[in-house]
Amino acid sequence: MSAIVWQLLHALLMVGLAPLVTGIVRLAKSRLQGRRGPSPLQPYRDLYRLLQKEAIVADSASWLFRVAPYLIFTATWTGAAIVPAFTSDMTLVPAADLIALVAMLGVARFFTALAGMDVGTAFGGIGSSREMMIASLAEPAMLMMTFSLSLLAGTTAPAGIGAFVLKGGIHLDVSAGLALLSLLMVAIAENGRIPVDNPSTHLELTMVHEAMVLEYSGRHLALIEAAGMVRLLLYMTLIASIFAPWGIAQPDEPAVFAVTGLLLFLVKVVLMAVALAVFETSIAKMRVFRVADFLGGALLLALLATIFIYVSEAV
Amino acid sequence: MLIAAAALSLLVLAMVAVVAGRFPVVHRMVYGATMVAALVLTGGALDHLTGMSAGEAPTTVLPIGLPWLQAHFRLDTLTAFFMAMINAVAALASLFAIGYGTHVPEHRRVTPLFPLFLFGMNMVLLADDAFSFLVSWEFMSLSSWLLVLSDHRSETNREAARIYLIMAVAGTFCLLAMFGLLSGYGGDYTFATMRHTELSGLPAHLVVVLLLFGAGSKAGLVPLHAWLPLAHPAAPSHVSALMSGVMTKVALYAIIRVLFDLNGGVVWWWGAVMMVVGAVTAVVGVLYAMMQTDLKRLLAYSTVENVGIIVVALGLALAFLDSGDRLSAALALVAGLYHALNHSFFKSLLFLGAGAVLGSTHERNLNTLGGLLKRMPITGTTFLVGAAAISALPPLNGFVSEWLVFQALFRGPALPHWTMKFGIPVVGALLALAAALAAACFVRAYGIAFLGRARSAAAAHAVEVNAPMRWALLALAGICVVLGVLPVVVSTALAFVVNPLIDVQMNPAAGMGWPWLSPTGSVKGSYSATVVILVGGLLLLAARFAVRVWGVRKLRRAPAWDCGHAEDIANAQYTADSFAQPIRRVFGSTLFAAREEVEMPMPGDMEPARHRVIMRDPVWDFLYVPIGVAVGRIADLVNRLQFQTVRRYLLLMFLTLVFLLILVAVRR
Amino acid sequence: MILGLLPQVAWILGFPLVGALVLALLPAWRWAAWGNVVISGGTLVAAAMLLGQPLPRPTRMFLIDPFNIYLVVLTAFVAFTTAIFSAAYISREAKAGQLDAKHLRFYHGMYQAFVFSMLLALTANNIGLMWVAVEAATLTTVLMVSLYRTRAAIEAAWKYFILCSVGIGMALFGTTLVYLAAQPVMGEGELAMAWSYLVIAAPGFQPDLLSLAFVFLLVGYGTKTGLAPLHAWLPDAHAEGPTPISAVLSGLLLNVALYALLRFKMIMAANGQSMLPGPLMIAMGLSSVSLAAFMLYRRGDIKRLFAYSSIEHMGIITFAFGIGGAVANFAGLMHMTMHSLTKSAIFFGVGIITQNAGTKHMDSIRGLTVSHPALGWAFLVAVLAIAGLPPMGIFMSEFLVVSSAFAREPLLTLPLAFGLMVGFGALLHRLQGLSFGEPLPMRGHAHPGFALSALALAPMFAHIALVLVAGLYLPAQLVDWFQRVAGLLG
Amino acid sequence: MTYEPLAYEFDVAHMIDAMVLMFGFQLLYQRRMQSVLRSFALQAVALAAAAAWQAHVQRAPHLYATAAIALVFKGMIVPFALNWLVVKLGIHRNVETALGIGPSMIVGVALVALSILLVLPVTGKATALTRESLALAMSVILLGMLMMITRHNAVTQVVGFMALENGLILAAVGAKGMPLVVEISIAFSVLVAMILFGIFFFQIRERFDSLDLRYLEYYRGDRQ
Repeated sequence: MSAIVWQLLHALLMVGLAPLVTGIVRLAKSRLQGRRGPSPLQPYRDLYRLLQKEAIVADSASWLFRVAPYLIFTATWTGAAIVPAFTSDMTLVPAADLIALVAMLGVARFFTALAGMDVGTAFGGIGSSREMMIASLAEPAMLMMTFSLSLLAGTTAPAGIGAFVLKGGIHLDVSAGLALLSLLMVAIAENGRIPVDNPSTHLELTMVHEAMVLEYSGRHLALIEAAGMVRLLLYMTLIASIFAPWGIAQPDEPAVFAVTGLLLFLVKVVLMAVALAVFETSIAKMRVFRVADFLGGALLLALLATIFIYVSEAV
Repeated sequence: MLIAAAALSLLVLAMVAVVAGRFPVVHRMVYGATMVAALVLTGGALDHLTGMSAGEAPTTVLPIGLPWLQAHFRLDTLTAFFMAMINAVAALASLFAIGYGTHVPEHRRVTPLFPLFLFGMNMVLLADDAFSFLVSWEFMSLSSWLLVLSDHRSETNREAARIYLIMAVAGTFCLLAMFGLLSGYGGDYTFATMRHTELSGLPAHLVVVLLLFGAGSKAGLVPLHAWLPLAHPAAPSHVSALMSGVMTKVALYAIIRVLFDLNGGVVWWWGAVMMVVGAVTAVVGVLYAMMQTDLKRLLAYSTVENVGIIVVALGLALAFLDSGDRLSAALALVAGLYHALNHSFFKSLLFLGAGAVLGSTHERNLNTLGGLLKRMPITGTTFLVGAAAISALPPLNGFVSEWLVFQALFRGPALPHWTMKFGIPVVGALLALAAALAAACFVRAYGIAFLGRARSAAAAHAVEVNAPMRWALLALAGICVVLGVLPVVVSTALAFVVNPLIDVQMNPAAGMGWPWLSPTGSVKGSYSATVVILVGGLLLLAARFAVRVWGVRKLRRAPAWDCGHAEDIANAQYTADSFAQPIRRVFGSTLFAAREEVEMPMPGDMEPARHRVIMRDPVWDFLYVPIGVAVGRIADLVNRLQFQTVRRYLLLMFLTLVFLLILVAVRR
Repeated sequence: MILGLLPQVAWILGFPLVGALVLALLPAWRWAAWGNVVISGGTLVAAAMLLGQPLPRPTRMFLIDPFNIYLVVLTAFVAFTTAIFSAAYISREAKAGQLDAKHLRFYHGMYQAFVFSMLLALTANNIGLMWVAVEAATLTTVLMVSLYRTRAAIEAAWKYFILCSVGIGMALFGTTLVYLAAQPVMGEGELAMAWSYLVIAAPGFQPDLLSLAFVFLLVGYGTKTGLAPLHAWLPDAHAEGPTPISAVLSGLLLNVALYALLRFKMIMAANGQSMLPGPLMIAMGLSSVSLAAFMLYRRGDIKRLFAYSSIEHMGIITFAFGIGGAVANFAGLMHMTMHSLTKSAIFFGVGIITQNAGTKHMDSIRGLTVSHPALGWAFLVAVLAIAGLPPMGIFMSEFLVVSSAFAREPLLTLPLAFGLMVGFGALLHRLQGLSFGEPLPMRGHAHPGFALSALALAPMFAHIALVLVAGLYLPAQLVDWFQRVAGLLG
Repeated sequence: MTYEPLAYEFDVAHMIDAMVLMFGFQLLYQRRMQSVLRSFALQAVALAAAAAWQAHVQRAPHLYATAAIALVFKGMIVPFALNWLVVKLGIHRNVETALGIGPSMIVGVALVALSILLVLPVTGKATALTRESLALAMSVILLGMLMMITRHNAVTQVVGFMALENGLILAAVGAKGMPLVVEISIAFSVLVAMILFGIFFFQIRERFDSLDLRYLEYYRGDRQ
């Protein structure tokens, strides 16, 4: 029973918190760049404004174009609902492990890319093809990361891994470090952050994600934007729940722990947001075809992580 | 009995189609009857699967074939599973063909062979001795060869058919030698005796190698896949669906039958070899697919990829079997069978979809299609389901089997052998890569063909296909969804199929019971499509509700914006080639030596600038072409013998005689 | 009587012998053609009589045993069907003015003489008599190969004659050597040349002499069997003669020559300590298969193509007997039977095709399944059968050869399988070219009309039907014979 | 009743056989058509002598028939017929060799050595024919074949073929009590051979002016 309640709270939290996190990142970035920047609540306003606008759909678009935003948002949200943020006592925790999580983000990407091509414009195509190229390397990296973690913790479920870490299963470990590194790289790529992509650009040559959603407007755009924000938060949560699971309440622990866990979670998220901002401002966007090398590196790191486990086992 | 009747009725149908082929209605009737027969066969097989708990596998012996051997046929669970799968697909393909059959070029050459082809496949599954197995096997190859040849006026089809049959026969020779080894030098070719004779050492290894060559070439393992992307598209689409969706499975059946049933012992590196081959096949196959612009050929290559995934699963099962971890072996095998099942459904769905597109636009080239989703809503939607399923997206069936494969793979490092410990992560990486690329590949295929704007008049005036075809597509799409949403049910059934091969009863929901698919215990990771889709649906409604509440409902149709560059030329869209470009640069430049050439016209003249992509196929360049050249050279060399004088021929004879005499002289 | 002529054999040999004389004198070729059919029919009936009754005791000159009984029937049968086909074929040739009455009289007379000599060779118990018969068969066919009197025909016949006469000489010497080996054990006279006695007394023979003899016999009869590198006469003789003759050459004569060789192999096997013929036969078989396989690629002339395929199949059979053992020998015997049925069927088809197309050049023939459905599909099936695809009989024998040989001699079987593959590639290439694609215009004789074309097609269908049935079901009696002979062959 | 011949009878037999072989060498050695035919006739005569001697030794009168056949057909008719052909068809008189005289002699010697090597292990008792005669006969056969393959001209090839058959007969007559059927067949083969050759020559003459086989191979089997 409590599981369902926590689950609902968690799901709502994910959606409710996501714009704020994005806002914090933006704020931090503009501060770092010496601007005052908008308030962290700005994303909420943006979303609301978009919802108020009428949606314009290109003549050449099919029904898919209109359905896609809902699917994208839902898929991302469902994914987010799985990763424990402050308690792992949730209905959905056993319903999907990391592999399934990757796949759900895959669903979102699949429809984003299709939507990008639906209108039949050049930019949509650019976006989709680049997005799929990036994904074709990011997903394997993610899965390999899962692989090495499952070797360490003996499970593919994020909650399970977290629990394992809490039990002190993973001390400071080479393979864990490598896995974390590759996860970070993947997260950057998947959220279209600098240096892979620039969320705030509309420059034809560089943009990837933006190119796909170019044709969207009104509520559809709102959904897609929201989905993006949720995805960012999702990755932060994931990293937190796997590599810094401290404070996440376990099923067998009393409910109070969940509250402390929530507070801790907020702290973690804010920290990560700031870190992301710092990273983004300190690095330059790379050419599209360098991304392949970047993610290939991620994949390799994940692979190394797995190999290193044997090394540590062997000794 | 029922099964036999249905199988024989297929032969009769072929006769009917030959005799009365000139009336279109006959073709519809034949396909209809084929569907019924296939349904009966499916039913029989399923009934056997469900009622199989007690009874032994019934064996029939017919007084044909080798005189001292006779023809043995047997229906055990493995056979029943494959029969159910094959005939189910075949039934829907025939349903499709009721509407499609008479639109095929040279359809009078197609209809009679369709039932024969199905008959051959069923016989392969039922055969219980090497002779009838190979006869049926070749029967299958021959009928499909003629089907590939049906549109025989095109040179390319003839070429494809030729290569196909040559490789098929080569494969048969391998299997022939293999059975020779399995049966020992006894001349008793029944599978029963093969089960009892335990091979070991070199013969056993040889068996596996020959099997991988023989059945592997049929299944399309790299580098023996060369015929597949030529032959499958050349056949009419409802036949391609069978060839790609089902015939490859028959080949896999052969592999399973021999490795897990007949060949007795296991050696770890067989599994290793299969995994490596499978992984390479998967990646290479999907990369090929990514580069194709011909829709049906793209699908054929993706078949290669999926076969690779299945073979990896089989190899993994072997490896576990060798290490004695039967439960994991069962898991891997279940994963493989599950993927085989899924693939046969969504691949036939996709091929039939391609057939529908071909039927109403007469175009197979992606760059001439576009915007079909609006013109052909049913076809477009079902194809979307197929594409999503093959890209392993939850909650569809493709994902479940992929999930199982990875679950099995993640237990690989438990294997004792170090090659495995280090190899399996790499295999896993390759599989993951293949999966991701598959998604990219089908986004491309679907996006170019069904979305955007029509790139040709044919595509612009396409119309939705007729009822039988629509129903076939819908049914297949439905099956894909069901197989995805009820993973526990399906994999329980599969565990039951696997049981006699590995003799361990695996419980797919070991962890937490229905509907949580958790074959390896609750802690090791679980997946519940049922719950996920439920929650997903709720969240979708929630999102919809939120938008309703806070948003406005207004919606305006307008010309595309496209950063203001929008112009109404369909050619300005991304084409299949341009979509593939990033991945081609990343992966293809080394593997396919892919280059891009731009021809700029001289200043002043009017012709457009041209952009060409040049790719080379390593398999052909380094394997098949050299063989062909070598044969040609030798043929030329030998051919000189035809043009000698009588005296020289006498000389030859004389030398032979003297040589033999010397032989006799020195032998003492 | 002195020759110890068996009554059954008397009938079998009498029909063709008398027929030869009658037909040689009969002026009207139309009558001769039908007479040919009737006489062959009579021979077939006489041969079929053998099947019912128990095997007669062999005399010094003649014997009927499990080995030759079915070959006799087979020969009579193919001779009969070929006679029917030739009736249709000849009438078209004559209408087109290719052959005149004189040549036709000669042709029919020789046809029967040829059949006679083959049957004689098969039924002879005396190895000398067998030799005479085989040689007679050569001479008659030489005359028929040169029937068209074209430059090519004459050269082919000349080649054929010279090479086979030399071969025959070798065979005679081999026979003499066998007699020399036998004489000390069995005393002088005919007894020492009667096979059925030789095979019993064989263990006492001098092994070295036998090995020597076998070499000469292999070269001698091997030449007539068309084993590479002694095959040179075969393709041209097949290509230049009238097609019915090509059919009987491939279908029957080669079998007879091989039969003669096998009789001696039995003696070797019975003797035991002489040099085993197996390796020699395997070597010859492999060389034939591989040479023919590659030769097939450069053939433009349809009749030569199938002549080379005959060489290939003779190679397979020789290989099988070389491997030896119950299964392989069974396969060899089966293959002999199936090959003669299938190959003659193919040559029937080839005859009609060349007459329709007016050319033997395959590049100018295309799309037969479209232009002549019945002929085209039947031809397709026949060629697939010869290529060893199921459910035809040849598949069964190839299955047995390869699988049993691979279990024993993998290294020797690889080249065989490879050769078969290569040959298959060539055949398939040509087959697709002939049967499919947009048909080309036919510049041959005028269309014969329904009756005649049906007459021409009937034998082909009959053969294909038989091969198909044999591929699925073999009568127990035949199997029994095969197995007994396989035992004797060692 | 079987009769064991005396030693000297063997020696005589061997002597005659050796003469046959010698003429075989002479055939190889000749450069002119006429002399080739002459030495062929001589070989035939020697053969006839061998046959007659065997008839005498073995008390086998039917062998006299063989001797007669050999003498009449091969010793007289064949040489005359061939000679007539040479004249009638205006074949140039000297032999065209593919392999020089000297080398072919050497090869011939090697062949004789081979046949001796082959018959060595055959123990004398076990055969109806002594080792020597067997070796000699075999060498005659091989020499005949050698002649066929080292001479271009059709007539010389025919001669070579005949020489080969002489070897066969030599073996046959030596074989004790070999049934008549063989001799008949040989005679018959010679007869038919002659007839056929005649037919061929006429047909060939209809089309070509020369008998040289090189013209006959004008037709290249299967031109692509």
